Amino acid sequence: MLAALLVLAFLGVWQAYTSIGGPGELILPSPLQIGEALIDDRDLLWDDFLVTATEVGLGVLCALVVGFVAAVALHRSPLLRRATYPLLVGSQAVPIVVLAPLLVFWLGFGLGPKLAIITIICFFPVAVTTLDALDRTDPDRRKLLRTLGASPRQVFWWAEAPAAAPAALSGARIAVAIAVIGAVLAEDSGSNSGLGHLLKQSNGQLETARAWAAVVVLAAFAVTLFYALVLAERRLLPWAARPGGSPR
Amino acid sequence: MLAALLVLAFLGVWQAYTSIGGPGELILPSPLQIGEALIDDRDLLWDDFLVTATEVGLGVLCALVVGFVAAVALHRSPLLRRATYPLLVGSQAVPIVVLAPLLVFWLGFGLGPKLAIITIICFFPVAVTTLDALDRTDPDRRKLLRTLGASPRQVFWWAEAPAAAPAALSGARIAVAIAVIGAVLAEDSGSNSGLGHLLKQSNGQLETARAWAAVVVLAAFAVTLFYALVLAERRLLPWAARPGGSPR
Amino acid sequence: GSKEDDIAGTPQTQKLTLMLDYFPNADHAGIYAAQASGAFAKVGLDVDIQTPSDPSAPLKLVEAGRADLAISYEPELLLARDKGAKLVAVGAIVNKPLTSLMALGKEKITRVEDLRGKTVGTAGIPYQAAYLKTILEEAGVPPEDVKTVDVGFNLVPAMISGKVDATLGAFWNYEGTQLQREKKDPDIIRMETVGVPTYDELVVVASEETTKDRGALVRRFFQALRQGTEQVRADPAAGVTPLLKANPDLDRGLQEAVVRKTLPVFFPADDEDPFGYMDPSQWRAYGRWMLDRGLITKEIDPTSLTNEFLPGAPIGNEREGLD
Amino acid sequence: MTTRSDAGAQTPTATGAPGGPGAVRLDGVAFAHRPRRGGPVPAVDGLSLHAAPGEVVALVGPSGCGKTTLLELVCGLVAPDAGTVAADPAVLMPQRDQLLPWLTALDNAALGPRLAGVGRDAARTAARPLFERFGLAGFEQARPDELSGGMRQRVAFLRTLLAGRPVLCLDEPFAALDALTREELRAWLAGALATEPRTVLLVTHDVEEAAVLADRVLVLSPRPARVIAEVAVDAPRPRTGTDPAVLEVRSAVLEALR
Amino acid sequence: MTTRSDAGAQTPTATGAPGGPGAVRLDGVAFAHRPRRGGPVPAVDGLSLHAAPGEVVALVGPSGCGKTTLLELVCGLVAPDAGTVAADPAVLMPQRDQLLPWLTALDNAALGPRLAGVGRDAARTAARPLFERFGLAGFEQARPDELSGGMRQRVAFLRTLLAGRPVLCLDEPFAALDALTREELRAWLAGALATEPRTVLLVTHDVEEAAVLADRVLVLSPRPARVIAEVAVDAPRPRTGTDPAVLEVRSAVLEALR
Ligand SMILES: Nc1ncnc2c1ncn2[C@@H]1O[C@H](COP(=O)(O)OP(=O)(O)OP(=O)(O)O)[C@@H](O)[C@H]1O
Ligand SMILES: Nc1ncnc2c1ncn2[C@@H]1O[C@H](COP(=O)(O)OP(=O)(O)OP(=O)(O)O)[C@@H](O)[C@H]1O
Ligand SMILES: [Mg+2]
Ligand SMILES: [Mg+2]
Repeated sequence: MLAALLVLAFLGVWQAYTSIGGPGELILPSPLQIGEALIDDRDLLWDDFLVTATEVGLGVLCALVVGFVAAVALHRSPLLRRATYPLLVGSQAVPIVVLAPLLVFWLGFGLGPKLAIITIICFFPVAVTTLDALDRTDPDRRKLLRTLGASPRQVFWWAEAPAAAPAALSGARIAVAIAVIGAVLAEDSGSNSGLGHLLKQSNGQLETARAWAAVVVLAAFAVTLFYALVLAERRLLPWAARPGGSPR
Repeated sequence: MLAALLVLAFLGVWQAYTSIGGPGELILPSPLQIGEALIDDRDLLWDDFLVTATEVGLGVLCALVVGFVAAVALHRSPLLRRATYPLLVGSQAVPIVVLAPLLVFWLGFGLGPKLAIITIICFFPVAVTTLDALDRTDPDRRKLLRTLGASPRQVFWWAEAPAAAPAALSGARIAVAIAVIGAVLAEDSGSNSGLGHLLKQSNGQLETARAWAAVVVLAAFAVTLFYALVLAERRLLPWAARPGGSPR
Repeated sequence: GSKEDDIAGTPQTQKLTLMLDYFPNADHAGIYAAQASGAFAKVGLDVDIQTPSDPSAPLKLVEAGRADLAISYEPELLLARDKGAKLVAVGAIVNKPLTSLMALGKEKITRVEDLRGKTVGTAGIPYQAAYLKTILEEAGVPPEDVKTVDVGFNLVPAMISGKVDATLGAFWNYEGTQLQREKKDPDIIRMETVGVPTYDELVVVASEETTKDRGALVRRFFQALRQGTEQVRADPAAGVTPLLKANPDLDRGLQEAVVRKTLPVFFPADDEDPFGYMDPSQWRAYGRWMLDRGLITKEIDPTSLTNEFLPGAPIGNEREGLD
Repeated sequence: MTTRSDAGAQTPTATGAPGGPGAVRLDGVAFAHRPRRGGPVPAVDGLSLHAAPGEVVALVGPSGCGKTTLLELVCGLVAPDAGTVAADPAVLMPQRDQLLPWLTALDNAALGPRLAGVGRDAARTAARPLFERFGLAGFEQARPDELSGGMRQRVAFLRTLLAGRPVLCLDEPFAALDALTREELRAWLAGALATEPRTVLLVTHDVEEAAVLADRVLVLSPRPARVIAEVAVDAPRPRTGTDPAVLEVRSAVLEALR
Repeated sequence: MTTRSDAGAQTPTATGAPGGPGAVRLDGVAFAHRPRRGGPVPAVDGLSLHAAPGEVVALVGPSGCGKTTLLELVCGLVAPDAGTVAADPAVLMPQRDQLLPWLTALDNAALGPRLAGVGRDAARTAARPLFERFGLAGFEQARPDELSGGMRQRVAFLRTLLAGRPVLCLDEPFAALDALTREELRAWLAGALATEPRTVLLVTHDVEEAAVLADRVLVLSPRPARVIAEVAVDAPRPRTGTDPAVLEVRSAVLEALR
């Protein structure tokens, strides 16, 4: 309740700021103008949302798989870690502008390069948090499982993976939140639809209210994905849930 | 040693790929061409690097502070969490294109908007990992400290903060790795120097090898920052270091 | 170029990937009109229109063979050729510079001289920085009297927020129309009027290989594109409809206004010239300017452009070569 | 003395008890754990316990009967579902030592003074002699995971003593120690309490230990815990396990437990 | 039987001992911990220990002398710096229970069979009767942090028994249990070993417990651990704490410890 009031207050201040000066609606529309755009352009937003949602959904899946697999591989093999971890870190410094033509060359103009871009952007938080958590596994726990007859694979599944799961899910939540912006960047090239495309077109046409409406949809989508993972965590890792049960 | 060989093999494959076909040097130069550009343009790269390094350094500092403070605040106040956490998540979905004009309006063309962009991009992993780790503090530890007479603030500094520190540093390492690309995005507007600016210019002039040389410098910088934090963690949190001591 | 094929005996449909220079907009109205009216299909082309990640990507992807044709800019093409790219301009779709110096009415910048002591926003493109220098020199304004700042693609917002007094890089047909519609009363100075040699802002680019082996493809493309562009000229309102249909996020009012304004430069100034005609002597002059400014390293090559695939153009380049 | 009744907030305890610092008073207290699945688990029910300042009360009872829960109630870490809890500031020595992994053994022991505002060096100086007294010399700089089980327990014991609170809640303080070390620590504790009395609630499975150290031994029922017998130990101190009075108390308690 | 000598890899143990499954043989073993700061801490030095299959050997010694380290050597979790360790597959019951927080109490107990490839339901079915036998009925679905200290220890004990390995290394298995429960479990263990013999290395601080359960009691020196006395227990089973032979062993061991 109080939380809703705080959010309303935030919107109120914004509205007031735009009406008494502010940078003008071409740069920052008021919440009411954005709301209007949301309603007027709902068909357009919905169609583009479906496109972007598909990209994000598939991209996040790829990113999670790549992130987890990378973390496990680097955790298992110190050699691999020394050789490839710096490259993975470095991959985060490669801007889309130099990457995009290469991806188009390799993967064509379809969904391929978009998924690749989302994956490159999103796998990293998952890989880092998961790897760190795997490294932090209590060595005594590993020892215990070995005396109980566990193979290295079993040690992983019974002790290391569950212990690393909460941190991995922190990484996954970061990933889903930034996947949306990843899709926007990915739609820079080779797309004729999607919220990112809409956003840039609207921005280019000074339809700023519509651009912000697209931002609102994107943000709502990111928040939804984020909290969906919070809920999933409660179900998947009941033992890790805080007794207080306060939402993350 | 073996790791160095693996990296060399990677470069070798790349070199071979570019010489027997590949997408052409306008899209993907060979390692040798990039190396040449690194040497030929070293003065240019160095000057621009200094600019970008300043932005990244200050931006990362801001991001770390904002991320930690946000995590602590949301951890302390469930009300604040309900009201603002979704907004923080949503902030990750706001693309630079709509943000940049606003930041320029507020902060002009100087360092201000660049720090703001880097902060917005980088605070998030820090905030999420730190908040999650704070939430996961063992309640028994909290209880113990209270019976020892600790105030809530002392419980935080003596029990919660150290317990959350390793996860927070995971987040910080993600943050420094992506700060570099944040600077590149930030230099898209309102800058006349910096590696991002150089990269954009070189790319626009089809000086692809120089653009990739800038990418190499950026990546090396990201990797350096990342491993600097790994070393810092060993010093700051000796109790959290793995006995094996394998590099993270 | 190969001359064996002609359009009359239309063979089976061929796929053609066309990369735009930027997001779809009014400059591309003729392309979408050709697409929608079936002009491309009639010449046996199945055109796949793609947008690039940044304006340099189309040339790279044509060079790499991932796109058959790309829309680019004359200066960009000359830069690419200077870098050794085997690319050729095969026709213009806008025959004049669009890049302009622009300022909001309230800034009272109507002449280049008015820039003295002002801040100019640029898109961070080196040859446009050279434009600014050229026009300032031409007007006798010392370049150090003008502050420049690279605002990326935020030219219009930078003006609106009052952080720059003028910009160099916005298109008179697009941003100019936009600002007029927003009642910002822009003052626009076109480059070719203040000392920059004229050039073809938007050109269609193909690889040398394509011009050698698949000239018919290009020829058919231009034939259809002329039909599409003529439909737009005949009825601009109806002409932009296909563009809007394909890109529902575009605003009809704005795009139609832009198209009306751009119509004159969609066609060569001289009616004698075929659609898409590029004037080699103008190219030569512009190339020399680029060389003088240190933007390129050598005189441009006559094979940088060819008009041989244009509708109504004689086969071959003999009409008026560069030399 | 702070009073907490049902539905009271889980505030830390405060000082200032009538009748001297160290009084503990539980009246008709009930508490049930609420596990994540399944119904509530009543751990304490209708339990009353009064300890005068300076008194040593031993609590014995079957495993899982609610002893740890009882100490948490006394320390104000959980609020009772019914009844009232009034206790002076109490420090808990938990069953699992709960040493902080980021502090050295010495700093763990000196935690109480540090939290009370004593400077780092002063706190360490205060802890060091006891460290040696307890056979931990040479391990001041060791991290908790570099200590043996019994060493950890001794550090935790030290931390509890140094916290300087009027009430000590000791949850099996000597369970991980060998017979000799245990006896030594017991003797030390008895001596320390003689010179500087504190109220002690001692949970132990070692009935002999209870008889040697306590003024009174309370026998608790199986879950939920209630006091089912109270045995006073009327023997002069220092006592040993072979004193007749101690043996007598021992058999009385064992009898009550059965 | 797997042999590990100095600098040997820390491989898990393997089966196939000459002389029946369950033999343990340590000869002149030395091991020093290497803490993060400071020099090495010798925990075991020149220690030899032979246990025949089916034998129950109790280990007593002062806190911190190296008992836990010794069990880790036997289980192959650390490699000796010198000497040889040869032991059949041994399962460890650690001093701190190490229950897995993501498994229920029942699943923790049934972990050994699960790891050996037994299906979930079959493993649970195998564990359930013992669960009840050990007074844990009703807590099958509880998570470890919802159990009392003694309940956790019982679950860990159960997990160790169910692992089905020829050698059991028990590190203070009953330290957190009250006298009655402890006696019950002891009796149960003695009975179980009688019907199905296993080699047991029992670390305990309770000398009586050592005397009641073991065939032999080894007394270890203070750190670094060496065997300083060996007391054989020649009394028929079942024994109780008041058997004269047990009392005799008890005082002999206490004497050796002093
Ligand atoms: N956090 C919890 N959630 C749910 N149930 C709990 C929790 N803590 C304890 N219990 C239950 O409460 C009962 C009493 O636990 P408590 O720890 O007080 O026992 P105890 O007397 O200390 O036992 P022990 O001697 O074995 O340590 C037990 O049945 C236990 O399962
Ligand atoms: N991981 C470690 N790093 C460094 N030193 C250690 C480590 N583990 C144990 N030690 C040291 O080795 C010695 C023996 O430890 P160990 O745990 O084997 O003793 P213990 O006989 O089991 O004692 P207790 O009865 O108190 O459990 C101790 O002095 C301890 O400080
Ligand atoms: Mg307890
Ligand atoms: Mg031990």
